[in-house]
Amino acid sequence: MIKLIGLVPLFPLIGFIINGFFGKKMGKGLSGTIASLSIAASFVVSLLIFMDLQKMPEKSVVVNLFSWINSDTLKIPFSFLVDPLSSIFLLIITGIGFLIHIYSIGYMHHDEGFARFFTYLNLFIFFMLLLVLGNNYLIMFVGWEGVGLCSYLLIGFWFKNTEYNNAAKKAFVMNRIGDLGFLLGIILIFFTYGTITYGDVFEKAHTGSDTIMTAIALLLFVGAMGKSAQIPLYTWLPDAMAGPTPVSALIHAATMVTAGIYMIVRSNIFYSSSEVASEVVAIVGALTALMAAVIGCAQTDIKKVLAYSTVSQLGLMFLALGVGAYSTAVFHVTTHAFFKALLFLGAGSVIHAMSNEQDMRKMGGLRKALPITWLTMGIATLAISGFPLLSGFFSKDEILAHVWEENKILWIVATLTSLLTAFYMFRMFILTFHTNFRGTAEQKHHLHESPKSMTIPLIVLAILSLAGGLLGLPEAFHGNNWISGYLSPIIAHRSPSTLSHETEYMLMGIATLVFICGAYTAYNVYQKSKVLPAASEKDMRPSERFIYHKFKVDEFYNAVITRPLNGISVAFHKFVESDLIDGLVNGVGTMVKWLSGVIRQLQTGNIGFYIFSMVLGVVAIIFWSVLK
Amino acid sequence: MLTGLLIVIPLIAALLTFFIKGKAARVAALGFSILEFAVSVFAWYQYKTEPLSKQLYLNCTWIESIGANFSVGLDGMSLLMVLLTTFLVPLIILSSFKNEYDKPNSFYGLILLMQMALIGVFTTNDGFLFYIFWELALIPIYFICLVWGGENRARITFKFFIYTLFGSLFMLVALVFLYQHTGMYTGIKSWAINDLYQAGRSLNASQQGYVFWAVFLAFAIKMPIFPFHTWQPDTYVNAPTQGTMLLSGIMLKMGTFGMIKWLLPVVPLGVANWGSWAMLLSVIGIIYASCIAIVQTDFKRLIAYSSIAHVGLIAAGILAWNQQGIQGALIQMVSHGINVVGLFLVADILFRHTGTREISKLGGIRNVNPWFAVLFLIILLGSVALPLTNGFVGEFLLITGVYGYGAWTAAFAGLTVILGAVYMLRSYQGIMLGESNSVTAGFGTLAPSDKAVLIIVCAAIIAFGVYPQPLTDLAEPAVKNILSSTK
Amino acid sequence: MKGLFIISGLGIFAMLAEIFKGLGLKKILYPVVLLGIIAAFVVNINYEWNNTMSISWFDNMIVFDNFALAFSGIILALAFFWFIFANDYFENTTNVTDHFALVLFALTGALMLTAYRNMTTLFLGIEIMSIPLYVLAASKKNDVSSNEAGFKYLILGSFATGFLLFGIALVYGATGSFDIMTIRTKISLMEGSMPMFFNVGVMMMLVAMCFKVAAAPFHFWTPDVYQGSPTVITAFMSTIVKTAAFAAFVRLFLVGFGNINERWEMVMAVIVALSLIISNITAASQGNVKRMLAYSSISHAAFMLMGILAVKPGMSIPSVLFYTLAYSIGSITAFSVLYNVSKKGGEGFDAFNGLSKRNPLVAICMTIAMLSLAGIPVTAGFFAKYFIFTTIMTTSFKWLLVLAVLTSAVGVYYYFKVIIAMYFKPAETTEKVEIELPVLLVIVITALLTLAIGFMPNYVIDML
Amino acid sequence: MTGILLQSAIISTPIEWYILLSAALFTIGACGVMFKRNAIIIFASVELMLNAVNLLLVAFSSYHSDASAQVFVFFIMAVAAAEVAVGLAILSMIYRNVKSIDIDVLSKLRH
Repeated sequence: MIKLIGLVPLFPLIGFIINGFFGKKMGKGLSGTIASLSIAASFVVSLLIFMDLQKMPEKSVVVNLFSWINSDTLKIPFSFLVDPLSSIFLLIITGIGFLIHIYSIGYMHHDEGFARFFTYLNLFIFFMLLLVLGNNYLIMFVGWEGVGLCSYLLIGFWFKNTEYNNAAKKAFVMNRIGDLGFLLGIILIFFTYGTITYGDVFEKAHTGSDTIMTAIALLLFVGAMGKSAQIPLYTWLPDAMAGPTPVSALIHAATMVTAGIYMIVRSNIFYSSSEVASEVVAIVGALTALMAAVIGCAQTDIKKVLAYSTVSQLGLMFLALGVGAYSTAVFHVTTHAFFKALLFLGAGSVIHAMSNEQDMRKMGGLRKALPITWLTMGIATLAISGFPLLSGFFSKDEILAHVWEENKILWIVATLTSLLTAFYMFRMFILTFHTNFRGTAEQKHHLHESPKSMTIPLIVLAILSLAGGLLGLPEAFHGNNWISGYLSPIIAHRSPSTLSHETEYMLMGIATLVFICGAYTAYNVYQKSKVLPAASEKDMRPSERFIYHKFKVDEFYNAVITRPLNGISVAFHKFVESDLIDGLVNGVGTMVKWLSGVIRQLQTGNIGFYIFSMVLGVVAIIFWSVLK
Repeated sequence: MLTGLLIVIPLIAALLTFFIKGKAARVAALGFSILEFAVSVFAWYQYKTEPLSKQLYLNCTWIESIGANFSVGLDGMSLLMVLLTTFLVPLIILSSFKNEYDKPNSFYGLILLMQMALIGVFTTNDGFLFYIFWELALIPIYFICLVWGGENRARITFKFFIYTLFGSLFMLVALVFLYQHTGMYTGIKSWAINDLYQAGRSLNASQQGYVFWAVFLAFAIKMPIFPFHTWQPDTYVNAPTQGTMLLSGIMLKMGTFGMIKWLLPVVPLGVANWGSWAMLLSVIGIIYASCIAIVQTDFKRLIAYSSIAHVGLIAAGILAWNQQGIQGALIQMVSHGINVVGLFLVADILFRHTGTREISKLGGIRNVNPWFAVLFLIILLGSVALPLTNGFVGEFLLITGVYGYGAWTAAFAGLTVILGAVYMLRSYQGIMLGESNSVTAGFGTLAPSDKAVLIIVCAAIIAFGVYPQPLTDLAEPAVKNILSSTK
Repeated sequence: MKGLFIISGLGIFAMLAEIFKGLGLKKILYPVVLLGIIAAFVVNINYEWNNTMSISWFDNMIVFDNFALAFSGIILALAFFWFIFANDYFENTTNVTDHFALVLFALTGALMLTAYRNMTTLFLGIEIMSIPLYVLAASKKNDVSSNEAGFKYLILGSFATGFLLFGIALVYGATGSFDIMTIRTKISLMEGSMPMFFNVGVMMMLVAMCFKVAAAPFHFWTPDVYQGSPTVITAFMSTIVKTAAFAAFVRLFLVGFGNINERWEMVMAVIVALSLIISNITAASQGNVKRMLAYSSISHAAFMLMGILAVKPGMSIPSVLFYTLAYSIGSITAFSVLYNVSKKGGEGFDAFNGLSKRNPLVAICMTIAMLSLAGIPVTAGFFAKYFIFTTIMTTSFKWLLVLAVLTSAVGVYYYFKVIIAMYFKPAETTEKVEIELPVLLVIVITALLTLAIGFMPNYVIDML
Repeated sequence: MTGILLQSAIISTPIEWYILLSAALFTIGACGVMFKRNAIIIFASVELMLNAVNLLLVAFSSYHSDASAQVFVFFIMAVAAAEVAVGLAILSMIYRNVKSIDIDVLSKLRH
């Protein structure tokens, strides 16, 4: 079965091709079915492979397809690697991908670009699978850039809207900044180890000097920063909410943005060998987590809140990676995929019901109209906020435990983030589903629960969010932490937890306390006191406005990078190019012409002058020859 | 013999085409160029089965007294370039089917003549013949631009002509200088490439430096490399689309190809002493041209600048002088040729359908013609080197090669990855996305010939991106050969 | 030598034809002249080439060795083309026979210049060639420009002759002989003990020869005379006369003063540099094609002088010979097109406007000629320049090469002005440019020759 | 007797003197061509230059005891005559057209 791994990405590719060429003619039903079926097929194959893998002793299989790029010693085959890490990601991608495909059939039903949507979605799954399946860094890079492209296409899905297009472009370009780092990292790996195939590289990893390993780790991390929206390359992700909501759920929450985590877990040997790199990853992660959480507290757009929440959670994952808790990060990726996808899909359901209204200030009291959505989203909110025994609780707690072990300051930051998370999640939940309805009458009239194709995925995901924690049940709970054991073959240096169970219980207690504080504050403010976020910017306090404007980071980038780049370009174009360089080139021509005008004046037409100049020449020559 | 045939067919075809009146000329030209392509594919087959086959080489005495021979041959590298040429010329001819050109027989005859000269440049193993073909290629394109070009064509094409000629004259002087140093042991002077290599390497460092700069100047102007590029955007914009395609798709490869075959192996000391300066110019050119491309308003001009950036990277890869760099350069030369032909055709289609190439005036064409948008997007992705498009294979190898030269150089050269995305996406958004306006609402459908060319180009982009093996098979051993000969 | 006899005989025949009007010889004069030239050419090639028996005439004053035969072959071939394209010049003038006679005598002088081996015959050759030309230049009697051209040519020419003679006298004084070979041996015998005035003599002869081939700063007459003279005569001057003058120059300096080259090469190098710069740069702003061609002829003269400068007879002579051939053929094409175009449109660049539409064939031929003059492959002009380059590359004057390259680029500018006019500028009239068949043939054949020599220079080189 | 005396006087005079004399004559002639504006006088000046050469040739002829230079002188004289004839013919033509023989009038062809 494992030899048929090629089928996994092949199905979505086929779906993509069919939908791409014939989607429009087939009609919506068929097109959506084909797209979903192709992912379902992938999921089934992935599941079978996953099960096969469990039976295998070595837990890693390489499947060679064909040789791709050859240049002397640089040999890059197009080959796939199935091992615990990729198999988990396979399941997440195809599983959640499938649910979201189903959901989209309902969500996108009225859109004229229905077939196009599924074309892109299938292509995305294809690239995402390449990303996690590749047996060397370049195949990962193929998927890496491929998902970037799909992200670009899907963010700008409604291409008539200029702002959406700008958001798409921004996402692509910011990702490319990271990609350059990634690419240079790959090249450095090649020059250091003479190969970029995972197995060979990791085997030889320690033959490289510390500096080089740090450099590799940091360069790869630059790539991860772009893709997984970390400081300073995170600003594209909130803007990416311009895309249809299922896209936000699939790409910008559950799968693509976790590619950075995948990459670092894959290359964990470089990070565990490099103190510096690990610290950088941890600090960047912690800062991102905190900053995004703060911003999330002041947003009014439901999707923006979720977006910042995603950034913040990704930050937590990087924090985990930074402290060497690689399998924990994957655990959190998994649970996060469940509840964040659910949150986005729920938000999509709300938006769907509200006739595309995304502003929470105009929602409220939707519980009655959307009971299933209310329930499932409630579960997700609890999960992400760290309600005890839900999936998020376990994964986040494991992260906090590892951080506690490594660095107390970072632990404080992480806990603070958890507090804020609970606050803004409940803020969102209350503003959306509770209190009174604040929309227009027309919207109220239209309110309806979403169709089955949308609610079923919500329910499935809700179950997963509830039970996801079982994957990594900690020892303190007499679990065996399956995920950590499963991933152990690919983790180079495992530092088994030295924490006593008492400390763990204490940390869990603190986490629960933090959850209660956050949730209660939100309840107090928004439910009890019925405080509403300021209706317009003018009403905000300066600090609030500053946070609302995301610390003005976009403006800052604009002033520091975009505008100077534009300025330089204009200067190059207007002055250097046309005046200086071309001016010089043309100047030569002009000078020749001018000289020509001058020299031709010598030709006076006067015989006397001709004779005179001849004589002058003769005299000069004779003098010269005599003197010589 | 086959190589000789490859040169003779376009020549005869050109002469015949001159005498065919009216629209039949373009059909005939297309037929001839496809025949030429078939022959080149056969040559490829021959090469695969027997790389040193006599069929691929032709050597007749030409000017005995100066030791110049009509010596042509196909090794992997030349074959790659020849295939590129023979592949693109039919596309270029086909792309012109919607343009009504005055005196079509001359137009197509000149294109075929140009093809002959280009194939000559790529196949010759004789320094003198190389120079002849090099110059010969200039004349048809000059007339194509002069007679069928845009508004300011007289001044602009003239600048182009005199600028490139100026460079090649220096190359001629350098070649003559090398020639005078051949035959140290035999006493017989010769233009054969190996003798020139030997002569060049026997020179002292300062002499090699002079030769390096003189020849580099010629190539740098042709490609063009910053700061010798100012003729290029104007010429590209003003030339008829087919002329631009020839210029950017094939002709600029003369410069990069020349660097690989006729410059770097000849004067290794010169390269060692001065190569870093040339590298500096190439890398500056990448960033500089990309920046300018960002603020272009005319789409054709934007492509022109992007071409400078791409070619800068190719030159940098060549100057890095390692396996990955040169191989990447060769592959990228092919990819760039294919992509840029597609891009210029897009520009031409835009102009034909809307009457303008101003990005700000266009927009929303995707609403009107989604297939065109898709094809354009694929070409664009090839151009920004997205993996699984042909552009990526070359660009990855190039950056790897440059990295072998210097990590920071590679980092700066790699900025093209980012800047390329910036200007390309900006133009795509401006042209294709958004609401359609009065200019673009009546865009209509594509002509079959245009559609055919775009589809072939897109197919090639994806095919070579997914499976670049055919290109690699040709390039890899050739590059190894040339590298081992200089070590 | 027999060729020389035939040509001078033709000249006398032309004069007689005027005298014996009754015989109607006038009518057959033109074909007779053409046949005569062919005969002379054939005699040259067939009977005298590589023939060591009868090369020396008049006590070594005239020697038809292969060098002379090659140059006179070129001259005769050019004369043949020239006569065909100049046909209507003869038809439209009074005293046809006189014109024939003058041209034929000038041709005689030119042939003498290729074959002299004595200062006397050098002087006589120059004068026999020049004096008829003075008259021909001024032959448009009512045209002041033509008068002025003839007069300027005469005054400046005789002034230069003065220098030539003074130089000859001084050289004679130092060596005691007019014979080139004797002078050569004397020089090598007495090297170091030559009186100072010998040097002065050589320099004066150099100046005079530079005047004849129109090199700066002795070139001033050229543009004015070329412009003022009737176009066909200008063509004669810039092709046949130039070739003959260079033949004389080469023999004098490579044979006569060849082993004292260090005394004159620096001066010549400076002259070459000046000529290159002045001619090319001045030509760039000319509005009159004929005048432009005059400047171009100066720059070509500079190139040929570079060939002489190398002083390696094995390389110099073929390269100069090839250059004269390539240049003259190109010029014949250019002048015949110019002559026919200027009949209606004048001599400015705009006369060529839209020629590609008004007569595409001629436009293509003119393009080839311009490309050849600009030295672009694959034309004869390229190889001409190439041979000069390789020749000069072996000397210490490599800097001249750089200058030559730079000025060549400028040169392209003005040649291409013609091409741009033909292919780019719209014509005022759509009227076809009608050209008589024989003239058209000359244009096409010379253009084809330019290409043929460009493709197969080996045939010409091997012949030399 | 006087002939012999003359002969010895010619021989006894150093050759440099002859050279200087002819050079002076030649220079005078050249200056005449350079500075005079009247065409006839210019012709006369050219004649003077040629005659300076004649003088020099004859002197060298005597010095080298070689008659060939004297033959050369005859050629020069003949050619000079021809040149002047042609010159005067052209001049008369010019006079007919512009009514002047001032060479400054003849500067229509320039630049």
